[in-house]
Amino acid sequence: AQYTESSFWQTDVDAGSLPPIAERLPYVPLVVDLEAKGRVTGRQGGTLRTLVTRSKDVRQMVVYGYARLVGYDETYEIRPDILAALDIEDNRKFTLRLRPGHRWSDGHPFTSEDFRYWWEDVANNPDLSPSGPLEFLRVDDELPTVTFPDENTVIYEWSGPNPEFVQQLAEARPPFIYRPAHFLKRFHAKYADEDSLRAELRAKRVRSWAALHNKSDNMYKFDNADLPTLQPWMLATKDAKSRYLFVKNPFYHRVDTKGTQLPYLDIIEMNVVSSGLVAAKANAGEVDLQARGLDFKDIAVLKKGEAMGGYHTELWKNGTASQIAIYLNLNYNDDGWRNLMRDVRFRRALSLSIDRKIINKALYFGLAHEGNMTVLPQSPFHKPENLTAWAEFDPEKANALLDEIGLTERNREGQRLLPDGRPLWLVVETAGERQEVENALQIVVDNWRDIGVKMIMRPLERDILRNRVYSGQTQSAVWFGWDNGLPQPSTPPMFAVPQQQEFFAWPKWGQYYQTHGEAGEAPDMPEAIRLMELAAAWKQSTSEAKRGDIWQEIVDIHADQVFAIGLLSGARQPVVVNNDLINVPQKAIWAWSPGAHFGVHRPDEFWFDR
Amino acid sequence: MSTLPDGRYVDDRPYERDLGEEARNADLDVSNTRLVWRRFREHKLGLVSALFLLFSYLMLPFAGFISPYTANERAPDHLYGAPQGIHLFHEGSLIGPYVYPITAEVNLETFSWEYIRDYDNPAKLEFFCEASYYKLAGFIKTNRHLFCAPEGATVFLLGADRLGRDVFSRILYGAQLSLTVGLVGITVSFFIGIILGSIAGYFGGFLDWIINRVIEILRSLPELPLWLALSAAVPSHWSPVAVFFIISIILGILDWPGLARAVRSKFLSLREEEFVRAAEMMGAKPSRVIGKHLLPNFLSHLIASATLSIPAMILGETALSFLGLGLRAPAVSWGVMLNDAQNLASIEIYPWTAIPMLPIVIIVLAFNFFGDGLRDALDPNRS
Amino acid sequence: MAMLRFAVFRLFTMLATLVVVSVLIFIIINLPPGDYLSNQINELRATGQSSGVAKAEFLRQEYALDRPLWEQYLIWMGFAPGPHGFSGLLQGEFGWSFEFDRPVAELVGGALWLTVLVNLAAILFVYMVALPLGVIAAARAKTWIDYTSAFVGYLGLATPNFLLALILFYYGNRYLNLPIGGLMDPKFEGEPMSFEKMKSVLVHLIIPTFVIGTSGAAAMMQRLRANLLDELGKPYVETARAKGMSESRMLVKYPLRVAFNPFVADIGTLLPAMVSGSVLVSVVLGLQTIGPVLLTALKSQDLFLSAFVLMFVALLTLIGTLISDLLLALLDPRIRFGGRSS
Amino acid sequence: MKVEGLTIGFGNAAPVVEDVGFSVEPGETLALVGESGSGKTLSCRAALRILPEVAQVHSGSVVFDGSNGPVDLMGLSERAMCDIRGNRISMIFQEPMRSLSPLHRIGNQVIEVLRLHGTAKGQGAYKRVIETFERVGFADPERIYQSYPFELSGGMRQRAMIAMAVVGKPDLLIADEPTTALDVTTQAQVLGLIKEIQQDNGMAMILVTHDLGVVANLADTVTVMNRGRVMEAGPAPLVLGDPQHGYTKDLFAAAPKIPDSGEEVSREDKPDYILEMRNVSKTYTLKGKAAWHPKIHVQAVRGIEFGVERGRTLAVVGESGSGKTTCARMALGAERADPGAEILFRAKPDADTVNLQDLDTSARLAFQRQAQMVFQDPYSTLNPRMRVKDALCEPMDIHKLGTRPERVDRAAEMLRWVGLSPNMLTRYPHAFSGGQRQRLSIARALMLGPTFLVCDEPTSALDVSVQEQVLQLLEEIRDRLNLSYMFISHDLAVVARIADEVAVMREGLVVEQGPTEVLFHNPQHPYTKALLAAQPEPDINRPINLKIVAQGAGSPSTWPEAYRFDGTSVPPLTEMGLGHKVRCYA
Ligand SMILES: Nc1ncnc2c1ncn2[C@@H]1O[C@H](COP(=O)(O)OP(=O)(O)OP(=O)(O)O)[C@@H](O)[C@H]1O
Ligand SMILES: Nc1ncnc2c1ncn2[C@@H]1O[C@H](COP(=O)(O)OP(=O)(O)OP(=O)(O)O)[C@@H](O)[C@H]1O
Ligand SMILES: [Mg+2]
Ligand SMILES: [Mg+2]
Repeated sequence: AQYTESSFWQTDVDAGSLPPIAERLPYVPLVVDLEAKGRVTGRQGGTLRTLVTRSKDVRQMVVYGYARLVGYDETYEIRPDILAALDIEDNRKFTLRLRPGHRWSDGHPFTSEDFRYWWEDVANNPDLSPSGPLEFLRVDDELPTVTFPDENTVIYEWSGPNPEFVQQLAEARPPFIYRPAHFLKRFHAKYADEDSLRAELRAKRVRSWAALHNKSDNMYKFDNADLPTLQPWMLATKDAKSRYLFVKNPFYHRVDTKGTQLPYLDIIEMNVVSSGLVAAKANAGEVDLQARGLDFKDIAVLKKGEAMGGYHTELWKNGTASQIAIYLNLNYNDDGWRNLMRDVRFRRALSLSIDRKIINKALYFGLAHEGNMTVLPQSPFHKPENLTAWAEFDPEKANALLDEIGLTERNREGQRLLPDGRPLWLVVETAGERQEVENALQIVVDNWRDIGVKMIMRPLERDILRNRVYSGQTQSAVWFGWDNGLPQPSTPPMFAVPQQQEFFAWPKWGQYYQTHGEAGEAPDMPEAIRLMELAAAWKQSTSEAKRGDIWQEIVDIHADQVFAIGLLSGARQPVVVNNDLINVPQKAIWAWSPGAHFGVHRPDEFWFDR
Repeated sequence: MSTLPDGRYVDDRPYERDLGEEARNADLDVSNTRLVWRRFREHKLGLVSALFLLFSYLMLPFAGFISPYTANERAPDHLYGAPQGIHLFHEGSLIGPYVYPITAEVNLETFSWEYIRDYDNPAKLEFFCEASYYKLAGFIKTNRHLFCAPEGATVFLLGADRLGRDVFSRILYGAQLSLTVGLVGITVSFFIGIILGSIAGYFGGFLDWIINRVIEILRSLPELPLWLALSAAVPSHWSPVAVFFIISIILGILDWPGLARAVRSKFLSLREEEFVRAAEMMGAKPSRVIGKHLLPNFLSHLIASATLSIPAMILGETALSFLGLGLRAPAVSWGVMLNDAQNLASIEIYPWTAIPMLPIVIIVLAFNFFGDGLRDALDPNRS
Repeated sequence: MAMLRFAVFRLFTMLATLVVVSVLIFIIINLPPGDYLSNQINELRATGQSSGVAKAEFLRQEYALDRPLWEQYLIWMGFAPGPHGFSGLLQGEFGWSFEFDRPVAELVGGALWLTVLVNLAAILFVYMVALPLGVIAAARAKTWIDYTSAFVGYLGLATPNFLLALILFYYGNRYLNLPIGGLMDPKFEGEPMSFEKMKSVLVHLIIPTFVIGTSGAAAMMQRLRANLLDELGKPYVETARAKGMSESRMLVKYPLRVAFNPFVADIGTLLPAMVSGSVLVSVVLGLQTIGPVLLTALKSQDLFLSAFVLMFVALLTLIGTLISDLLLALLDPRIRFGGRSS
Repeated sequence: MKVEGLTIGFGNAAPVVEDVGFSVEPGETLALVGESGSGKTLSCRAALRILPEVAQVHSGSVVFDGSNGPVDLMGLSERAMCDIRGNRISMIFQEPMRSLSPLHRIGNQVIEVLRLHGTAKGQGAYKRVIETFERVGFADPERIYQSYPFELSGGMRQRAMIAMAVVGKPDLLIADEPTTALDVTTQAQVLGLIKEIQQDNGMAMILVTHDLGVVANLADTVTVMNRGRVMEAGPAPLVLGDPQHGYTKDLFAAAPKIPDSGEEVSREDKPDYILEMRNVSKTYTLKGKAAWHPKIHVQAVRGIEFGVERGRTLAVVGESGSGKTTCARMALGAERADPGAEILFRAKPDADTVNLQDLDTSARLAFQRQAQMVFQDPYSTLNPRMRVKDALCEPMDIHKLGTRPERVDRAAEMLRWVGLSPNMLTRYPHAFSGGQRQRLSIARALMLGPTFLVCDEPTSALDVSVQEQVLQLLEEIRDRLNLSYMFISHDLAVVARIADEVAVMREGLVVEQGPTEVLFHNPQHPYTKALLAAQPEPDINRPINLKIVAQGAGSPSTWPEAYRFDGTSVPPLTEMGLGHKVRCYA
């Protein structure tokens, strides 16, 4: 094939400090057929400006860059990306085939040695990983056998199936199971010579070689400009505080059909601003591509500034299963309350009495989908009836349900009383970061008052909220629904079953599973137990169809049991796009998992038509 | 008058030989308060401010009556409703106070609400009418309002907010909290600050040393993490007002060192004044010296400081809500309202949501001029 | 001599106080449940990013976060050996920021001068505006100038800082082409100081200075005015007039000095305010000062970072009070700090 | 300067100064005398346009004929006024303590006059200030230059004020009771200085004073005021020699004189002291120039030994700055004496003595009930924010005596006693004239009905007729209630009249002490002699004998051998006669 040299690197190539394009690409680069995707083949060049709100968000470039061993495509199928191929046998044996001639961004070859280094010298080094290799590599506490038959092949093998393995590799924040060995070895006690290591320690002001290694080795944090990378853009500024420049990786492995190496954009300029000012800056036309830090409520202002700012505002859909979900803590420390909250009729009644239509109108101009938490329509498991189950506004039915439970006593203010005589005051704790949650809860307060339930809203700091939930001190909490609203049959269902404390309805059950029974409580509700069984079955199963069935049942159980009272889903995420920026999809999903926000839409294919 | 031949001048009015009788008459029995009041009355701006404040406070129990809506009453069809003027004349004829009904529509081009006024159907306001229930003065449940929206229309004098709540009514309800609870903090802080500052300043020496260390430590203590810790510790079922109350007290408790240092340093210098010595030599106890001699000489500063803390206290919650500790719904205060307005859309598209700034400024100015009038009345040099 | 002795004595008490404060600070930042690393691990798990957990656990051991609190304190202060020997504040080791994954010293150092710059500008603004205005308001009490300055001052005071900033940014950008947020044009970051950079910094400082300054200015002005009005009636003012001093000169030399007493007492807060004064404002205005660093550190319980910044602020507070005490004695010769005589 | 038809009022009340006119020619001295509270100070201030804000000038003109021709000061711009004040016309204020800024060093405040008007700069200005300080009788001008007002004695402050006024060599000096706090020798020196300047520069002076002796010695013309009006005006010899107006006559008649001779009073063997001071010293540490400079110590009082007998009056006279006030304050426990001192107080003849140096709270309270003080500087001892009514009632309040109406009644009564109207109860202290404030101070001291009263120059600001009344009052209650006084004064005539025993102080030491008659008619010590000689008499034909004054008032090292102080070695107090002690080598 004939590759064209990028003008950006031309001078370096001419000067001889960089090999010409043909030598930089893998022997078999990943060729992207843009036209086939309905996109336009572009030209190289340009600087894209975007904003983040914290300086540690430079890591977004790993997310947006989305060069993974395997990754999702726009239909949310997993495809090899960095890997030339991935062979899977029974979900047990995974053969990773690298692209021959693939190089790190510093030009050093990317080979199985990099995988070996990570597995043997990082993951299994007690200094660097005190608790051993990552959880997802364990199947029933068994570690894989990892072999490196040749330069371009790596094999992970377990005796049982590990269905999570591939999914994890395609995550927004993937476990990087490879490291630039040539670069890191000089920080590793095993390889480096002691004197130079000591000198290095002093220079970097850290106390142990392990700390030094850890610091240098942040593939995800992306804050070390020296660390070679495989991402489309690499960090080019050192010691920056508020302005980070990323330049294109000259050894990136993707090219378009015309032989132009991706990414098209030469430079990404990322500025750190306070979160309150993102909208103002976007409005003033100071960004080329921006979604982070923009909220639905900013849309009016953004729209207003379009003409002057030279941008347009796309409205993507949010990929979480529910924009706002209320979790009643089934592990709440108070017996009386816990029993009540475990009564599905109570949860249904609360859900039924919420006027979602009004909330939708007030918050999202009626553009979101009203309904309980369930998977999004893009998922194969979506059923419209699951969305509306126990979600239509029906206070009478709700009242009837509550009466049926036996909460018939009321105090003078019309609030129902618990069997033990306490008034039904439901404290809902929130992370206090989102105004829309507060506004929505305002309406819920009124709705619930009509069925004799007094709701008290309590904003907390995010970490504090989490800690309170995990320890069972929180009665109920508001959070997003499942992060992943688009499960496929192969998506591990851990987040939907009582195996994770992060699902605020069952923190203790989750802990129990996560700590292997050391903390928390075993699930003791039939539905929860059923979910556990389903998860186990999913893990054992290898057939796509079987897994699909299992998933469907999980989704249905959730819809029926209302473990999380979802209010709305599919809310719009404003995306500000410069008018000259080509290939940014108009309709898309804004999701962290799966999708890595912009990542699955492949920003390396965006270009400026100027 | 006469000039003697030797160039002398001699007064020729009759001369009586009594000593020092003054011609001026003053009524002796007037109490100090009365005198201060008499002088205060002369400060017109101060007087007006005082009356305004008095009116504002007297109005608080009747906020529900004056406002056409209750604080959290939503008009779901009038989200971000624009302010409605009250008109008297329709097509040239007087038909009494009326409004034009408004319908709000979403404009999906601009993603904002648009208001269509129906100029053909003026809706007359109703007076002493029945609308939603509220508690007059906190305990009498009633549904009488001074005025309410006509059937089928709304009356948003200052517009409505994101959830369709009447800004005007909320300002009135918000005053109930903003004008009262915040002052508790000031009181606490002044109380502690003045007492400890006086003790340190007047006695000096060891007491001063101790109090100063306490001040230093308190001042060095970071407030931010304290708030963070506190927000986790407050029992969940407490009502927002109770939380706010506690917080303003804590704010007060943390706030006193500044004042205490000011009082202390001033007293360190004032206590060397001769009149203080004189009082001591008469046998005056420290409490008396402080209360009667030192404090009055520092009153101007105290009055100014108090006035200045008022906006800080009213707005303190807005800062705290960054930390998840602010006053929150369903409680209404001006700070809460402003907090809702802290975004670009409120400034650019729905500016009326930021209106609560005005009452704050007005109240604070009123306090300022009131304080100034008071200062003036107490100033001996102006008699 | 006595003054010198007093200063030395104060210095010693200051150090003792500092130790007490350090204990309290350590306790307070540990008050909220959890610690940085367990929160971090929770967060990673909650967002399905289990891959970062190993590193967090490594740090926990490295920085002795698995030990009891008092031990952590001693290690942090450098009173007791940590996993890698003595390395605490006393040894000049300021610790590690987990959140930013950098040594605290490095992190704070950079932000510090910007912080000082912003707050210095604000303080200068306050003094340059409030001092003359306060004096004028007192000298011309109850005139339009008095009322106007009070009104403007209170307007600034009564507007929440963030709202004010947003309004100023929005309209400033639209009509005056002022920049939104930040302390300099990003392209100058890391560049050596130059005229252009200076200009950029100055332009960026306008709105923050104004926002931070307004409330301070109003406070100073009104209090100064009140104090001055008190002093103006004193006979020594008349003496000065009788000397033929012009009103303004007289005001500045005599009553102002007396009226300044309460402000000198407050100098103690000036220094720490230079560092932490405008935390929330900086956060909302997106200034790269120490304020946002502190707030994130606190929110994420980034122990060493927040502890160090707080300790630093505490130290400045203590130095500030020390200076203010010394200045007080210089300002007013009658002041003795001793006990009451007789 | 010519003042005409000046009428000043406060608010709507009747004017306090009515149609006053006077004039003074260059090189001349106009003496303004009259009743305390008659508007002298106000008239002077009006001339400089520095009246209190509440005072209104209803009418009148002030024409000043300086070096630039006549100008009407009333119509002048504020700017131009600034040029005139301090430069052309300067003023010495009546109450020096309050009139000096408490926070600035004396030198700074004085040199400013020169700097402001560009009269002199830098070193030259400093020299001139130091020189002026020397001429107003400061022994150690450099120290004064560095001192703060509160570190100086009343007389020293007054001299500082004088220095401030004359250092600029103005065309007109308005001196409002410039020498009330000065002992007669210093007074003579200061008056001499003023005369000198007058001769050199042709300076005119308006001298407000109550001391007719001074008037006689200094004035060319005299204007007598009473109740806001001019009673009589004319050349000094005429007015003094042959007063026409009734008030003037009364006034001159009231002037006290040192009696020519007196009869010896027999003395009891063992004096019954109500207060006895033994070996009392007081050392002050001055705020030095800067923190690192060594501190200056001032021995204000050195080894005082005397007592006040019950029912009698001990007068303390002496040079300004000699430690009288310090002594008085220590006698009341307001100041701690240096260690080793004993200050013994015995409330009743048969009661135990208490040492004031170590009292507990209740004993102190009991003592304070018995002993009161009339302060030298009444203005600063009155809380500016307290009405007179409250200030007067305060002592009773503190000691919980009587009910509120009773207290007010007594306060009104007291005011009447000292010749003030009870109407004034509702006023604030600043709304009084200097003399009125002094009387307030006396009234306050009497409120409790004390048994021991320390009066620190209680009548210095009073015109002679009021002074007469007050002295009568003091004598009367002394005799009636067996009160004991410690009486500090510079006016020897007053002392001669009221005292039973006199102590003469110089440089912290008692130089001579004895019964009044003995001391006044048989003074031994050169300083005492100088004092007596320097006492001005209201008789134009008896000028002060400056030679004796100079000899006695000079530095102690110039005294005759027997009396000479030499550094720290000081002659002992030697008993010369019955109770008559003189500090000399026998
Ligand atoms: N601020 C004021 N308000 C009301 N009355 C005042 C005020 N100041 C002075 N007076 C009154 O004005 C009168 C004249 O006062 P002025 O000070 O001129 O007296 P004076 O002649 O100087 O007396 P003295 O010899 O006692 O100093 C007094 O009766 C005094 O009470
Ligand atoms: N607080 C003080 N600090 C330092 N020195 C002082 C202080 N008070 C008085 N002195 C000094 O003590 C000496 C005696 O002062 P004192 O006031 O007793 O004099 P006095 O005899 O009352 O003089 P006068 O007649 O002028 O009032 C003076 O030299 C004075 O400067
Ligand atoms: Mg006078
Ligand atoms: Mg004295």
